[in-house]
Amino acid sequence: MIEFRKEFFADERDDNLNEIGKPTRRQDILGHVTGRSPFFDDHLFDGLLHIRCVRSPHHHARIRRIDTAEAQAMPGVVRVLTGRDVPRNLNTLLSLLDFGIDDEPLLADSKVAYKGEPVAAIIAETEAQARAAVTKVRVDWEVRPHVLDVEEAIRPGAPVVCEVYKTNKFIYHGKYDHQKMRYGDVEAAFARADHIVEGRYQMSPIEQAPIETCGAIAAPETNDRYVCYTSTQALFFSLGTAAKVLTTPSNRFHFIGGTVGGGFGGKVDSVHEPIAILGAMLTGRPCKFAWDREEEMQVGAPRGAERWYIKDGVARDGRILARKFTGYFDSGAYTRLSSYAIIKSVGHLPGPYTIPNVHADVYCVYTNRTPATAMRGFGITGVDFAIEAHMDKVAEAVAMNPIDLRILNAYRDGDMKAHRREAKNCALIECCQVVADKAGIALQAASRAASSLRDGGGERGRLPAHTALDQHGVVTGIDTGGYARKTGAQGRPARHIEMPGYTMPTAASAGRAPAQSPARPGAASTAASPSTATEPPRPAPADGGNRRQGAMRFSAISGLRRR
Amino acid sequence: MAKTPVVFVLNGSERAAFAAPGQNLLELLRRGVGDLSPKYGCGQGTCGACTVAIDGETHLACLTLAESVAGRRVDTAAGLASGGQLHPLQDAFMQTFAAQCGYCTPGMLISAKALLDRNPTPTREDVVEAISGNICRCTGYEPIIEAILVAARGRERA
Amino acid sequence: MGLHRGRGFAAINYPIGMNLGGDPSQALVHSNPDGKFTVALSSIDLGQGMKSVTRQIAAETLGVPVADVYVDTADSDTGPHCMGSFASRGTHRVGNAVIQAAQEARAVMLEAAAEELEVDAADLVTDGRGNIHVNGAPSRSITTMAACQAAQFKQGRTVSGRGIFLIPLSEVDPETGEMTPVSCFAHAALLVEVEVDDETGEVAVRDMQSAYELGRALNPKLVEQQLVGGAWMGMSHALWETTEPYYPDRSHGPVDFNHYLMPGPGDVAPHHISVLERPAPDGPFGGKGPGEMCANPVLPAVANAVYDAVGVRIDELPITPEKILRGIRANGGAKPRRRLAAGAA
Amino acid sequence: MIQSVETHPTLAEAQRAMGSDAIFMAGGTLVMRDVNAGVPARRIVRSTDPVLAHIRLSGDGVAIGAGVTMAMVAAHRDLTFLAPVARAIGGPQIRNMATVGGNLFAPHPYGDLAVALLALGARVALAGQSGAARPLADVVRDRGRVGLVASVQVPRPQAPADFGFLKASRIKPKGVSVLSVAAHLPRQGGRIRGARVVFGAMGPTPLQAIAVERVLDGQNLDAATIARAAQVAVDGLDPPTDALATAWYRREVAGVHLKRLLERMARS
Repeated sequence: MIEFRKEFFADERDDNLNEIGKPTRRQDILGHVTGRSPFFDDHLFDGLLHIRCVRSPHHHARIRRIDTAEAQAMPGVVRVLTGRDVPRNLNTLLSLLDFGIDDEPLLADSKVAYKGEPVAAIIAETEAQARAAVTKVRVDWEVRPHVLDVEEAIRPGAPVVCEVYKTNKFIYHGKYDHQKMRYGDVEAAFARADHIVEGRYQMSPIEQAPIETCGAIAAPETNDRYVCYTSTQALFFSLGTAAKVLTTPSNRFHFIGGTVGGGFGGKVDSVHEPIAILGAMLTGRPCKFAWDREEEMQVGAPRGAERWYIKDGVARDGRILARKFTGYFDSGAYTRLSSYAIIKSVGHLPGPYTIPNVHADVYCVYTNRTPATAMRGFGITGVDFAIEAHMDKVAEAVAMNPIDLRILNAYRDGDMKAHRREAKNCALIECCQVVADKAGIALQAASRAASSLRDGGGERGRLPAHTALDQHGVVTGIDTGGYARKTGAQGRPARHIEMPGYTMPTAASAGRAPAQSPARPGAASTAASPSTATEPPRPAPADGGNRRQGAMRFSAISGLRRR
Repeated sequence: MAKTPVVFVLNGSERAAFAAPGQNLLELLRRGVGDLSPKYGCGQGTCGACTVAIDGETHLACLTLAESVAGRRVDTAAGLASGGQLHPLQDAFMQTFAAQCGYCTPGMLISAKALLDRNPTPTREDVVEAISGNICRCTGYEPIIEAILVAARGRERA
Repeated sequence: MGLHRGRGFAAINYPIGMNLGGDPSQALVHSNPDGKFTVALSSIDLGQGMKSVTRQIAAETLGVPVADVYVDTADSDTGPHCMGSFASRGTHRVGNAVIQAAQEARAVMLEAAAEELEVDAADLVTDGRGNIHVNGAPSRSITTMAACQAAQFKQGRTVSGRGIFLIPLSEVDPETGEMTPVSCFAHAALLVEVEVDDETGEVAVRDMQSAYELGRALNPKLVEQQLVGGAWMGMSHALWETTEPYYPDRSHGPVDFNHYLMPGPGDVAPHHISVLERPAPDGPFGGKGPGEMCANPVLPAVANAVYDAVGVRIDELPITPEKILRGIRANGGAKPRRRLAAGAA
Repeated sequence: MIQSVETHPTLAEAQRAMGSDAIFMAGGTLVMRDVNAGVPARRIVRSTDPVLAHIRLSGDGVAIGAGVTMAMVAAHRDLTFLAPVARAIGGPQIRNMATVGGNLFAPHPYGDLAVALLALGARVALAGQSGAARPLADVVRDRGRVGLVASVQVPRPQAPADFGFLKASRIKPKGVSVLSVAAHLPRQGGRIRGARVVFGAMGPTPLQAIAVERVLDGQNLDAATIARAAQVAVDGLDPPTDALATAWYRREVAGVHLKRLLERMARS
């Protein structure tokens, strides 16, 4: 049962449109109901080979030796891949954004840091033969101590999970072992609060569990290119990753996808394309590499667990004066996308509420479990669970109806948010009012009268007079790239990059010149339609750095087309 | 390894393919005869994406030995439409937006068809039971249940 | 001993698009000589309706019926770059790129029509049904087909366009966390009613009342698909699923859908949805993106509803029957709160 | 890895063909899953013996062929007392495939039909043995060495109300067992004579709740008796911890579910 409440914000909309707003039938629905929608595995190749991985039974172990001789001799086995076969066997996904240090092998060769980590890949005529050969690979393990709890992992003396980050914490901005938020002075506000409400919230990992498991099929294509049918959620991101790991110019890859059996965030990690293409390169035959359901559940990267501590200082009338967060993201054995998720979650704090004092330390922590990745609501779902459960406790502490408490503290147009940007286009109050009305819950008069368009700004729109800063968590001697690095290049207006065929220049390895000019706070960053003309971007310095060879950054080059 | 020829009727027409020992029906249908409508979701009999009908009864193709369908009738989603006309269930799924990614849809349609063939006027509870062997991760089931009820009502009038 | 009802509330907002921006998407639009358009993208449709929503956006911008437009995506040889389908960025980023490409193609089509009608292109409008006519003089018109044929075979004009939408990458202040996360936010409030069995700790979701603000609903049925499917995933996340039932211990991890618990078709509850539309200033026709945020409010609302029903506060997901039963035992029995009952002030 | 599939017209021949390198496949819902995942076995042995699919009245019970599926049990007019059990197993597709014989060997948490058959005192006729059928309890105990099952002989409850089955699961309408419990409580003059109560998913195999049976025997099925039975529900059981629930939780709720089953049987 759904209703569209057109009366809300009607003056901000011109509803007289031609095709927008219509319940037009999905373009892909006929394919879905006839079973003809072309998912990655719905392509037939003569002589298709099948790939299965040999996986670590240990949480943490050094690899002394991998003996593949017996497996090599098994019936139907065409080739056995190990780390040695991977041209560049070290990568981190966000290196394409120049963020983070390459920390994860495609096929582990020196050590394994989570149960299920792949150390070899069998390529055979049938999947059954590949599975049989996997059991014949002998690995000489040296089991190491492991750590699975985020707070234990960052205590001195804990086992080092990821060799790149010795303290089991990702390093932000080449300076801190966590991402900070400092806004106002929470300790001063706690001192004058009538109530202090504290809570600890814990998420466990969950699986994206798309009904179609992750996979790719790669095959040689004419003029020494490779076609790759893939279940990826990010075609060029996967293509760029494969180009880097296989040190191959990106235009020799022809990726085809676009029809995916559910992604939910679990199909960005680009593990399958490089292995499938490597198989096609080394055997000259089409190769399929896909997870079975058990692998999707226990080896496929889940939504990572998060642990949040929240402390609120609340006035007697329910106004929240201060909110302090400590967050631990369980990134698992490698970084993948978790470093980005933490910045996104910090930008989300303290939730859709105007709170004058906010303090946060959020850590990206490494533990000996399957590395985490994105999932629906990446970086936000976990902290929203914590915030809204906490708000319920605050409501009880001040004996207030939970919905009244939300409306009282809700952000309004013109308010200053903790990431120091003005709140615009708000609608939290109206949503609360509609639900209260439908559920028959009587609100206070002030709540019923409230609006996102009124009573915002003014005093609530100003930056805090004083913000308590600190150097807690400083780290030296490690540089994790220039992504979103503050360079102090103030003064240039925020603008769009307009020129068609724009190729994002590869960031120079030294000097960290930003690929983009940063948006100045408060500038009207975008007009109603995006077509404001701007001057072309500076040509990027040649990529002399050794960080990446052959990998493409964001360009499309035409080639042989195959449907 | 000695392969076994398997001759069976697929969506009304006789087909043949060679089955490797221990190969399941899902692989035979997809790689053997090229019917790509049943999908792999788990290979464990728990998701229903590979649901097909064998002699009119729903089965999980991934848990069915390929050789066991020799001489039997296998029906898949690819065979639902006939003479260019979509099956009422296919129409209903389209009208009620009962698919998002579409990966579970072929299996859902076969389970729904088996229900309507047996019980043309199902209650909501009958529909819920009929699709209880088919997992959908996108829709939250409500539109699928509604589509099957819409198709049942449609058949009543037709 | 018995069944206890409880209600829980949550309100959230959600950032639209990749945090900090820096996530460009491109679109190419071109027409065949008959004025039938193709939108070439690289964006992925994983069920959220990417192909369908960009098709409507292109048709609206071009001023032609949606039947005259098809989207072809995710072939790296023919589609321009796109960052990818995640972070609720599809509608917002790709939609804007499609608008820009379609505007350029429309401009060329109108120039071709103007030349045929011997009028100024600025005086021309489209009726959305395949005709171009002089504003205020519907009789002086030409079909989009004829305009495109003239462009192709007489005038030598290519009725096509390119578009890219990039919000420049925002920097992050290491000391204060100052940043520009995104340019617009969606909003939601949700109240869930649960029933808790105080002898077994089992929870059933009985009803959901929600209000979602998502900018303009570009296609109301695609929006409904996300909100219904998202609420189900939210229920599942709150009460059922985990890859590590005894986190941070890794034992007993499920390896199949019999042990990876998700609500079945018999667990779904009536969900009364209200959609509010406050257009995003920089969104395509004001559209934001409902894809991710729709599951988020359900998790805390369910936790708050369990507390309301039996007085057990569980701050660890999933909220299993065991955790509820241990809480009830520790409290010496169920202690309903009933703070959100209808009429409760 | 499977190298060959042998299909035998009779069960006896199939039994003779078995060996340490062979696995027997009936419905496939358990065995085919293992084959898909990769098994050391080299041979699949099958039988198309039509006798396996027979359901015949015999004496005070019913002889159910080992190849009879859950769907056939749920639909058969002489097996109405077992229909609720068969309908609680798997989804429709699984019920069209899973066999009675296979269910006797199902690992935790599967095997709910075996729980019911054990409560009903069923006996098992093995392939190639013309001698008397053996108690199901023996077959369940030493599953590895039993060989192929030909049929199961199930005594029919005298009155429908004498037999009850409950399955606690986390997903509706179809989910695997957190636990299941079957009770066969024949009544004479209101008093229970020969109670048999069996729990599923509360041990490595279906387990008889001897302590519960002793409390129930000779009593009326009244509130006091039911309460006493619930208190000893877990005596002698050994519930596992798995992804669905812990041993603690299964112990805590076993008595609750037993009480609810017995109350329902008392009412009907």
